[in-house]
Amino acid sequence: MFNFIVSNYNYWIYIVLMMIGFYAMIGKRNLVKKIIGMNLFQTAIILFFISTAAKKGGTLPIIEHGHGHGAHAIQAAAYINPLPHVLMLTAIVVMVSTLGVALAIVIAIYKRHHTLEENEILWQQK
Amino acid sequence: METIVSIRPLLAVLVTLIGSLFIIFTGERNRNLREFWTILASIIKFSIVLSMVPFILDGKTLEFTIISLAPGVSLQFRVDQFGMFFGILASALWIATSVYSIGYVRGLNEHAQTRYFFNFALCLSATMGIAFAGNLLTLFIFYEMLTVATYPLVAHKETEDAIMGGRKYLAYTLIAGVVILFAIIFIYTLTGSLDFKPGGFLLGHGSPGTLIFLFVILILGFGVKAALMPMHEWLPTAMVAPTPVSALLHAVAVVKAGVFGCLRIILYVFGPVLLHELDLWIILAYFSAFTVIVSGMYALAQDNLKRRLAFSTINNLAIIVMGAALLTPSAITGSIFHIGSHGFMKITLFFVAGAIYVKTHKENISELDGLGRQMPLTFGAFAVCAMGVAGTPPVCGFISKWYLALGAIEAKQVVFLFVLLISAMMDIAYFFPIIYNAFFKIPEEAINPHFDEAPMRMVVPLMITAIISLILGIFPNAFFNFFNIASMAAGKILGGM
Amino acid sequence: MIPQSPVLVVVIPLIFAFLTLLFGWFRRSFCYPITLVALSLSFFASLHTLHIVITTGTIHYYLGSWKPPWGIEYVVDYLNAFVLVIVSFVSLMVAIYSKRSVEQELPEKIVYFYCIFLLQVTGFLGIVITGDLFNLYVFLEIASLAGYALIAVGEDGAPFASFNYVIFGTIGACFYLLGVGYLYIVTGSLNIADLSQILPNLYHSKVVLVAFAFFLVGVSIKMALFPLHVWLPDAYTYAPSTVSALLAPLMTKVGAYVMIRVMFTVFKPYFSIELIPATTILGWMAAAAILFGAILALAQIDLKRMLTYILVSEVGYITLGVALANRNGLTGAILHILNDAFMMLALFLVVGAIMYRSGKREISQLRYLHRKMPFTMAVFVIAALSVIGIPPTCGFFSKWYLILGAIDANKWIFVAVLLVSSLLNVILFFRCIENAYLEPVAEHSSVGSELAITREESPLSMLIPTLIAGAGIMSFGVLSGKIISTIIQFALPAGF
Amino acid sequence: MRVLALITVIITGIILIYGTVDMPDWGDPNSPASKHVSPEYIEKALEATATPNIVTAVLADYRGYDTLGETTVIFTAGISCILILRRRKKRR
Repeated sequence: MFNFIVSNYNYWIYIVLMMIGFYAMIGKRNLVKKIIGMNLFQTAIILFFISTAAKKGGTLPIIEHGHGHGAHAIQAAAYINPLPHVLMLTAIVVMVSTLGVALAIVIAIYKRHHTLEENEILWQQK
Repeated sequence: METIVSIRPLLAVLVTLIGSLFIIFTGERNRNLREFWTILASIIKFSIVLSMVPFILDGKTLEFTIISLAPGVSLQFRVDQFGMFFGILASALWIATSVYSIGYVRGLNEHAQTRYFFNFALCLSATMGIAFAGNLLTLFIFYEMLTVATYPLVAHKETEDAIMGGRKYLAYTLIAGVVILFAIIFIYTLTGSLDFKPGGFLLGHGSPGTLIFLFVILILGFGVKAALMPMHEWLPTAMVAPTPVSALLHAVAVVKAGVFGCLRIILYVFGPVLLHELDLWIILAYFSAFTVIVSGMYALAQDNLKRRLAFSTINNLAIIVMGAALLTPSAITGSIFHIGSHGFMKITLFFVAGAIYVKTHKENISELDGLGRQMPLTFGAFAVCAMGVAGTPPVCGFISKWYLALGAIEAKQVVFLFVLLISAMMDIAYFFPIIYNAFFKIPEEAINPHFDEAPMRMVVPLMITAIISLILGIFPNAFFNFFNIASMAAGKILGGM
Repeated sequence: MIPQSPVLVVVIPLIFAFLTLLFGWFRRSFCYPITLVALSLSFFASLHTLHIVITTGTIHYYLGSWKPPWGIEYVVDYLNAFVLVIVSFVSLMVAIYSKRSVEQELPEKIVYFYCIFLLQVTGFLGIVITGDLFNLYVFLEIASLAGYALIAVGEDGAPFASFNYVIFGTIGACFYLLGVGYLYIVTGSLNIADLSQILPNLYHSKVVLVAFAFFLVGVSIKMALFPLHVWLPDAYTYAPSTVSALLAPLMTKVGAYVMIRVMFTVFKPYFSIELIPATTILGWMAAAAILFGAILALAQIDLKRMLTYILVSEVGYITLGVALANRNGLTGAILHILNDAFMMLALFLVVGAIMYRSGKREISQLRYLHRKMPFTMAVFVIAALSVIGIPPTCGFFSKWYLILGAIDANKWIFVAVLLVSSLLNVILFFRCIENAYLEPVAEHSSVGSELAITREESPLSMLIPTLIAGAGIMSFGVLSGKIISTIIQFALPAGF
Repeated sequence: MRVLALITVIITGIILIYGTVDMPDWGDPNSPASKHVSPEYIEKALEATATPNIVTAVLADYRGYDTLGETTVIFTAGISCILILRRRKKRR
């Protein structure tokens, strides 16, 4: 059991992070806090993906002496998994974009309602 | 049995559909042209229907498949004797109703006339589709179309009452529609087919419990439009509609579509064999006999002429269903023929009610004293048809009731003979005073004693339908072997026994 | 030669989105025709794709010629070809419609609006066509981001509604991504076809189970399945009318498509139906969606808001069909993707036209509209009848198959729900129709007054798409047998 | 509302932890993710794309279409911001 907990510690970290973010998204009343939560949430997912790429004893997926050394057998186990990194590069961009749009919307909300508290906006809408 | 592929049933349906488009695009700008389309469409439709009669009399069936809707079910028209009978009735009466409608709406300067004629044409298309439908799904499609197309007519006056009447109508009929839809889908899952077959196609499918359940909900479903008690409530409420609409509702399209549906279910889906096996026929017969008696009593209590006629309709529809439920050759013949004879007689009665309203703005029976002298033609027609409904010879109601009575004896159920007699007596009880008062009672307030009829556009159609009722009573086959078609249909259904 | 139309379907709107911006810089009026050209081309490409699928079978298009599962592939079978055609056609209709409405509602933002509009469509098409789970996520985000922006530019409440959508949408997308990650960690693959090969050996793994759950929740948020629909009514009510007309028919349908893919292609029906009670839970949620959507719609006085709740209810129909998980149920679900796309298109176009002409949209303010806008209202009636399920409109036939499916599955309660919802819809729509068509008695006393109300039909650019949508509703009803026998019966996922 | 949010969060967390039980250990070189698709990238990427950085190779070549999508996302975001924040020049 202890071994299980230790050997999977990466998952625990991402789950905790994600839950903090998730709670902020749905539990907080301030719109910017929600956005911060959203960011945490997405970052946690990125952490998760990246951690799946790890291999004990693996190094960065950049082939050493790649050029000019002719063909030599490349051991897959020697390099960590490149695919999650690729995916997360994309996901980071998506995250930034979402953040940007969300902030733009928040500005638009502020222009109209002059507040960023959900309660007050709902009250104004009535 | 020979089947001929022919596009005529489709044309019969389409001609009014296209006509309705002409009507709506002509609109208020040119009323005469708009009415011309109505009349033209009705005449073309009638001739198309008539052109199919010789085939039907040869015992052939006309068929036209438009498109397949689901495996084993197509949008399909199949004209058999029973459908033909209903088709002739509806298309013939539409001509009369159209002419009469023109007189009525112009006489009262009604609003939204274009919508009125548009929906009228749609209704007739739907009715024709019901008559010629080759399977349950096609029938249901047109049945629902009819519901929707009739709604604006019922709510036509747009008063509180009319809107409520419309709502009630929709509520009853659409709930029924949902129930029918469920039953149809259920049957489809049982058999994989929905095609009507004389003598029924459900034999050998499903457990008795399931079949009884299906029969009950189908009869309840179609029974709503056929105004079987206790699902009749909408019909008297719908009397707020303009009189030609009531005439259409009662004599031609809506309630007859309900009865037609019931008969299709009884005779072409379940069939005599199955109904005997499950002992459902006798239950249905008692159920409708109950309606016959109770609606007669209701009718006696009404003062509004149209409401009294409405209950009389409920009464007669129940008689039709009862006849079909007896499942003997004479009973079925009488039942089918009564669809027609009641159609001609009841439409006359409603026309009369409308003519009185247009002329004098009177709706209640107690106000009609002495009017017979002012409007002798109108009341003459009323007298003929009222007696006919009661079953007096030589009007056509006699023929159908005679066969129904014969059928009751054939089925060895004398109870129903008495039911018929009682209902006839009640008919006399609620119609005779009207006739008597109109002609012989001296009104309290002075009334124009001179001949002063409603517009000719209204009187002529009602005279014609009254005369047809008379002729059919003397020569049941006078028009297009009307009676033969009914008896052939009955023969074919029982031939499958 | 490899047919290029699958990729063109997606890439054409994408490229034209850039072009819109470029040409819009010089002249604003270029944007509208460019959008039309883009979407027409895309529509023809999708038709061509469908044609190829029908004649030669499933298309596998390797992007960059990298073989899957290493590269990304487009897999077009009957199901996505069908949805592609729907998406591209509906968006073309909305684009035609948009001209006047956008000029009125967003006069100074036309260039950017059309750019985002095209990107939105690109997103939808990309989601539908791809054969790779992560690629699907990327396009899902394109569609979502564009959607957030388009909704945010609506009326006063729009930014806040859009913000809620951002939060919910992000949760949905992240859950989806998490599902992808969980599947990736136990399989190592992102390709749908590859995954469906590998997964059956792992069906008892808890990871796979959790992944499936997250997929479903994520997609349910995106398609607004009750009770995760809370973001939808506000967002679609406040959005500009063109945007509601684009998003309402398509976003939910694309979500439904993804749901079918995940449940029955990525995972085998065996997993989704027998191993876990997914279809049962989904079925109950769908039934709740159908009923509560309709009931909540009853409480609305705003026509557009009422329609959004009806949309929630319609999503329930599709989900119910999926949840019934038998041949008839799925046929109904896929048919309803088509039918509902057109019904919602028609309804939202009509509401947009009414708002464009009169600025009114409360149900009680519809009076005289049948005289002012006879054609628009005729389409409204047709669409209403279709939602109710009156034959021969197309809504009837999807209901027919759904009820058949429910009977096949012996789920009598669902049969009852489907039937009752018809009746609820009757109340909903006849309330509007009464208001629009029937007038209080005092006001029609004389014939002269009928002419006093002048006809104010919506402009042709709005009327034509509306009429086409109405015609579609009628003709798909009659042609439903044909559509099923030529396309849908092959579009059913393997195993049905 | 907060309680509801907390409950949702906790349930989600529990589900996630439940799923984690069957996951391969961290850094396990024999995990399926390291065995199925990715080895091919590591072994063949240099040969096929002449790029020593495999992440770049996959990003820009094998899964280049994703990257197109990625740039589209950011393009969308940019235009979205303009669309949302653009001032109304004249009030209607």
